[in-house]
Amino acid sequence: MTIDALEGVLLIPALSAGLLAALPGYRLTSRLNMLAAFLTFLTAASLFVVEPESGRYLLVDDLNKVFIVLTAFVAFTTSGFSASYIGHEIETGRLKPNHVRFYHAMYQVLMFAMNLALTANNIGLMWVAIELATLTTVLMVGIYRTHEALEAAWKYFILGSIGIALALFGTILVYMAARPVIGEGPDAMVWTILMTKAASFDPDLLNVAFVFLLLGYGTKVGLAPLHAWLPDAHAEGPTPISAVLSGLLLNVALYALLRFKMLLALNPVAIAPGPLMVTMGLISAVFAAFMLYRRRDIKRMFAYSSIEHMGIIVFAFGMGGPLANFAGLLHMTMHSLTKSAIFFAVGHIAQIKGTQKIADIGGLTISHPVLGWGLVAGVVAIAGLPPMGIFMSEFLVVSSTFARAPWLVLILVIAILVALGGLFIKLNTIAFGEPRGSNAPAQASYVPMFAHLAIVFAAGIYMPPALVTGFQNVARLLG
Amino acid sequence: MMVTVALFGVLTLVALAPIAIALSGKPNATGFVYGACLIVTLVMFLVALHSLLEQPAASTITLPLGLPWLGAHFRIDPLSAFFLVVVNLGAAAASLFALGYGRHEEAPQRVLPFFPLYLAAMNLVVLADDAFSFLLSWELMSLSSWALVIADHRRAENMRAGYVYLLMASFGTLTLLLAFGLMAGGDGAYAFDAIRAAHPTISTAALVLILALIGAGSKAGLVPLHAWLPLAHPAAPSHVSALMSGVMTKVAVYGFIRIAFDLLGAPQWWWSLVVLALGGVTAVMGVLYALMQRDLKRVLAYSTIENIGLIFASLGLALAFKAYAMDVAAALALTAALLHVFNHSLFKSLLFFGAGSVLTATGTRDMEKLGGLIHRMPQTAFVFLIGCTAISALPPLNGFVSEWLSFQAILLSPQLPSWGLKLMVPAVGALLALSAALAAACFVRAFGIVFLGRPRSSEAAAAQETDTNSLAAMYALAATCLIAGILPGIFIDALAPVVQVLAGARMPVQTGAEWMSIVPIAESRSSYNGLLVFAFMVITGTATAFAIHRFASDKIRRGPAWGCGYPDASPLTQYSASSFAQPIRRVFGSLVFRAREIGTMPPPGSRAPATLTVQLRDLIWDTLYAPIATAVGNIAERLNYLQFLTIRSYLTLVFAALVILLTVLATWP
Amino acid sequence: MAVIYDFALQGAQMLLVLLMAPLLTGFVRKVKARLLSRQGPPLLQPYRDLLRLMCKDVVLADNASWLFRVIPYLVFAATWVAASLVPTFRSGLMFSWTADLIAIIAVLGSARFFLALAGMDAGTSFGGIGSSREVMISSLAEPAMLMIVFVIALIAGSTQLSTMAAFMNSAEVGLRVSLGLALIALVIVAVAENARIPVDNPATHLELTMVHEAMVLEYSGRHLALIELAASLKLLLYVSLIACLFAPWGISPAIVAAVPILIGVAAYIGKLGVLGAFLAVFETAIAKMRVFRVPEFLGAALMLALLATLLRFVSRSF
Amino acid sequence: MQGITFDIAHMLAGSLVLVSFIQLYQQRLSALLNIFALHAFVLALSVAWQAYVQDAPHLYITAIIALVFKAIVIPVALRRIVIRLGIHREIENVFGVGLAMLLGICLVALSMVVMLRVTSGADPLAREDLAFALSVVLLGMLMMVTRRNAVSQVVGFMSLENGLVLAATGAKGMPLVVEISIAFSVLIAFIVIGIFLFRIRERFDTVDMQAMDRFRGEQR
Repeated sequence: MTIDALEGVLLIPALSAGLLAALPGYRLTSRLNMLAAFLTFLTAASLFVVEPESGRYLLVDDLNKVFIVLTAFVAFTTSGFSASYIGHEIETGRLKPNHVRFYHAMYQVLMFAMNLALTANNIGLMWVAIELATLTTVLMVGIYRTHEALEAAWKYFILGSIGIALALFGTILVYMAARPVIGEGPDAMVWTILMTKAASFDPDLLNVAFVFLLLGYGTKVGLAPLHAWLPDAHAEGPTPISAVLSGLLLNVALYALLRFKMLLALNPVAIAPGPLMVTMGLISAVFAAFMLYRRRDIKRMFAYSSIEHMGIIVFAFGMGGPLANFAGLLHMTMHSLTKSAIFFAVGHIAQIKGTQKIADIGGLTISHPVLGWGLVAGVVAIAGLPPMGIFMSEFLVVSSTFARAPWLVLILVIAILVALGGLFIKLNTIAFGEPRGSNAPAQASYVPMFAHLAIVFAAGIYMPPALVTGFQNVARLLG
Repeated sequence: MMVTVALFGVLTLVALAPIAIALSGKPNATGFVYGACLIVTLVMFLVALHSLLEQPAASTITLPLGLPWLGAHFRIDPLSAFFLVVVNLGAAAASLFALGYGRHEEAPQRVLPFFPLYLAAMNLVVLADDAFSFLLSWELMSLSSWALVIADHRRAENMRAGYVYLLMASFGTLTLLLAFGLMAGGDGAYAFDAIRAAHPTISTAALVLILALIGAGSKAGLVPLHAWLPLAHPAAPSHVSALMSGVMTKVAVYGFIRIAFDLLGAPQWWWSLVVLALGGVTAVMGVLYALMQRDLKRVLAYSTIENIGLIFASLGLALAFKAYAMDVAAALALTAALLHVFNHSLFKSLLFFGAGSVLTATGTRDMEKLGGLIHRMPQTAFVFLIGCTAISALPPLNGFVSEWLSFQAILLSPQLPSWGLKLMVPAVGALLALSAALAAACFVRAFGIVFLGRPRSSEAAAAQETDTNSLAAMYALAATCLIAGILPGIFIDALAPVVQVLAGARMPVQTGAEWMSIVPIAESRSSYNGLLVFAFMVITGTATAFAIHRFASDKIRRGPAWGCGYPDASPLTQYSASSFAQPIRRVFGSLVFRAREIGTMPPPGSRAPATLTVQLRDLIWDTLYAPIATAVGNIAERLNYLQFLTIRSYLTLVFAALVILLTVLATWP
Repeated sequence: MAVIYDFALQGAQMLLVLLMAPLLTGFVRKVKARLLSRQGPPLLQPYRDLLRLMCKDVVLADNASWLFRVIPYLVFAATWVAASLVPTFRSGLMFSWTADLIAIIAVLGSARFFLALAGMDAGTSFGGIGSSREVMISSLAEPAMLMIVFVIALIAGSTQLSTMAAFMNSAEVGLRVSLGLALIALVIVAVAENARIPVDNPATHLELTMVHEAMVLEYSGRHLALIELAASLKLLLYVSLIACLFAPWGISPAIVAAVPILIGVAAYIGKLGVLGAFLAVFETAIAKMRVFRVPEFLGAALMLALLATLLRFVSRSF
Repeated sequence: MQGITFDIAHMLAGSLVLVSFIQLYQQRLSALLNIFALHAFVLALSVAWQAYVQDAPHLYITAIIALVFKAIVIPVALRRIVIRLGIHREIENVFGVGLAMLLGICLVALSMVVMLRVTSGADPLAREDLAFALSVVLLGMLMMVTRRNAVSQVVGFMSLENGLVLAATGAKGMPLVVEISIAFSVLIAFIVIGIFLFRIRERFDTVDMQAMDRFRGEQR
């Protein structure tokens, strides 16, 4: 029996999760964690070279290839960051060795779950995978066992469960819509079959289903007003998990939404999911942009920035059209890379300064120039300033949709501007001015952070044609 | 071909940034980076000059960068060639100046990497031939200059200046982005060629123009979008201030010209009303603000706003003429605008260099602490004086020429068919005349307080003449100012290809006129000869001096100045910058600034000092910017409650969202 | 031959204005004195004063810089050049196209710019007070002047003084409201520019009220002589300007003939006399105003000129 | 025959909605737990009936899971927790029972409108079932939203899940994987909630969420 790449990206994390749960010692396990993530990444990258056949349970197409490779890559770099981060946590005693064993196992379980969600060719299986990913991250968020961490995990858990329930209801409804056409049985939940028959589904049922799916998976995406878990979960969990949450889990939920959007787009009678997504996207972007101003916790601030960007991405996909969809995909990719890079920086900063309070952090470009300028570069990128990739995607989103919906785009532009103001008002105190807080030298690897930033920078100027073709295919698929 | 060379130059500049980072901390880094910048920009200046004068056909290139399916388009046509000349001349002068000035920098590693990047970005804006490359370079220009503005980040006001700057710059970029979005349409035809080929509807074109005016205007400093400019320009190191004021605002003007004259096609007549009105108001407001400042560099920054107003007024006039197909008149107005672009880039850079030298020598930009520097820094004083004369639009220097051309264009306004414009243009002319007179007042004040009189502080008394590199840069600019002032015909003729492309006509060839006069329309109508005015003044002046010294007296005695009978008057009894501005403040200030003077006079016999407090309010800030800031703060405060809800309340939100969406579905038609 | 003739005429004009300027000043003083029932100084007194000052030593303030010593020559040269470019007895002189009316005003602006700087050089409060008030006055007078130029130029279709004079001499002009307004405005500006009553008093040295005199307080000897001469030239310039624009009769056209030139010279001297007398009467009849009334005075000129530009469409031959 | 099967299914689903209403009405924790047991019991009946009607034996498993876990194990366990932690017996409501009931009726009406409108093409059994299931889901959420006490919120969440199970079983031929996943999710939900309740007992003195909200992470 041969194992193709698609099964590989599932098996490697699953097996290594078991292995890591059994092994002691953080040095070894963190290396193993990296190794597993690297192998997964290699396997995922091979998807571009050899595309396996989509089976009954697993599927691969242009859309999820992008997501899988991105997930595997960020998961790999994050594991690298995590290694140095966890080392520091052990030294300072915030984490106990047995926690670390649990942590690494969970890390691989999370990767397994995300990859499963991305590769599943079944709406039920995808749902299960996303729930698994959610529950895993709940446990990771609560790992510090502080009041705040527990409260954040609890909030995440409750809101996440509601999302689980709503998404399941939506999934059932999709099945109900598909059943009269495809017939009873598992076939009515298989993506590849659903897509071919979507045109004849009951449109009204699809509409209701999409409402539930939007709210259910939208909770995971972090759309306002379903976002409440997100800032706290980012702020209180270990920083590698914040990076994975912002960089990956939100994407995975978004992926699910996009799949369903594609389904609805194929049905001519169903209300286009566009208006709903555009509304939610705009609300999220505007809301999160204003929330940046009163933040006192550095990680929570960037969590809100993630909400804002998710809003922009959902807006772009909601508007539709080849350019906006392309922009949405690009924005999503760039946001994943940039935001995780920022969280890498923030993780080191919080460890050096021993605090996440913005008021206690200052003048980083003097005290820790590399870290400080890295953060500045990250914030510049995330604020949509050139020459970083997010500039390109925001350029495309705004310019391609303004002629169609001027007022909506105007709101979006205001949100972008307000968010920029919020980010830089905080960056000014963090990175510039007189240094504040501890001046301990940083003992961290900056490779993951700068690797991400370099990619984001390069993408802002030059995108390889292969990637572009892939994105364009996906954009066309998304309608 | 030309564009390839120019792009190679840009690439070299970009490559200097990482080199500068690598060199940080090395003692010779400053010299290396600025020297390299100087060489590169000089080469690019020559390239641009060559393409402007030799007029080879527009040179284009498409690189596989930027938007993947579009590529990055670059192009040198006469318009971009002219602005490349402006950019690189300013950049070369700034690099030369910085060879000396940069040595005094506290933290060169915060300036050196961004300086070449900034130069590269400005060049790229002018070279760009598609919307994406244009906006990317535009925003990169903002970003790199932001980094330069906050180079001295320990001072809170610099950080604030940088913050306001970045916000306004992004605001402008986003507005331009919207404009390009409209022009390119939903299909993303971002190449300028495609935009030119598309014919927008009248309303779309009007919207684009407004957006472009806001976007480019906010970068250029049009009132009321100028608020960032007087904060940011002075905060940067002086050679950067010179570039920001002298060159970057011109790049913004380029953006507006490119959109309004080139990409949008035929203008509507009423566009010009908006541009003219904004230009006139900007000119007067800018110089009035300038008169009220006591920070030397801020005076210069506000004066930039005034000059931008002049340029935009001329551009508005050109738009008006173009809308009615009066091509020759449009050519005159456009020439006036472009020539002023060039002139202003010269003397504003010169003045900022002078201010930088003063800052280095005395450590302060506060005019109330300066004075008497003409004794300590005679050469700086001399070139600064030339700059002051030029910017005050006084013959025989270059500022007057462009202003004179603007007035000549205004005098053609009776030929316009529109009554609105017929009545509006002379009023704008009055505003321009007022601003020119006030500019002269402003620079009498600036030069008089800083360089003349007696030193008002010990730092000013101990000032030293600045270094040779700085002086060389300033002398070069001053000489160019003089040449452009006395031989304007050459410069007007050099602008002809640009004007020909944009306005469809050009001004008559000037270099053929006798005695190098400039004759915009016909000699019986108007003419001006800077060379002769200069020559007459020099000849009569020296002849008189010679005659008097030879035949009457040439003896000089020194004595104390008349002090009203008080011995040893302190230098502080001199007229200060604020007291110099007092008459004008009384005339205009109560209206424009709500100026109030509160004097307290101690009772007779008391030895307490009498005090006079002047309160000025920046009405534009108070009525436009402060409310926005407050509103954002308020909204943020209100929304912030959402961070502190109970889980149950969050559930309620989710629940409410669900119920609302279901209700929407249930009621969907 | 024609070139030499042209040169000679241009030189004659330069000499004429230079020589006539102190005479005009003396004449105005004399008339004023007579109006006040005083004997007054002799007509030639200004010449004597100038000669006397020329030969005196210069006493420089301790703090005065090189600029302070250059400025008198600069101011004098600029004013003289400007005055020579205004048509007096003959239009279309050889270098009349060197500067049109806008440029002439700007050249005067240069002179004032440097004079104001000179006021600030000595480092006393007097110079400062004079300079700051001078620039305040000029900041209103200059736009008013330019608006006047606009009015006439918009009507005459030119800013070239010779063309303008020819146009004003033609039947095409007619009576126009806007020209009347422009004339009033021009008179106001001329009064202010020349520091005459009611804006300033050339005869006073009462410190708090003076403007021009405060500015040049530190000047002495030949420097002072040049500045006084420049002031006289400036007065002459404005009077010539009014004469050339609003009473262009008798100015010789640009032809090679002796008689019209002689008529032109005679007419010019006559016009100077009449206008000088008017000025003297005006100055005697009015009191000097407070400094901060001046902006209103000049603002009125600006408004009149602006009104004139707007009204120029209203009446073609009213 | 078709009529009777339909009527019975309809009746069972309808009674589930009714029990949800009774839950909304409860003021005391112990009574609430009893009613929840009843809720789960009715669900089990309904699922069993569906298994019978659809001739899908695997649904019996779901019915048994519902009966054993939800109707017996969980209520017992929760009661123990309540007693051991000494949680206040009275349930704090956000607003009065009357208003809550009124809102509940509105929600039921909404779900009827939404569901009856959209599934006109589907078979009536599934359509009725879906309408009731949506009602149960919405009522469960309403309970979570209107109760301040953690245990009753957990009960609300579980009755919401009951609604999901009802919907899933109503969807004829839906693969088994779904039922199992529901069971799993409930199980995991319970376990994790249990863990959390323990932790919360360790760290907080009460399970009332308002008290926990003091630790909001970011002080105002």
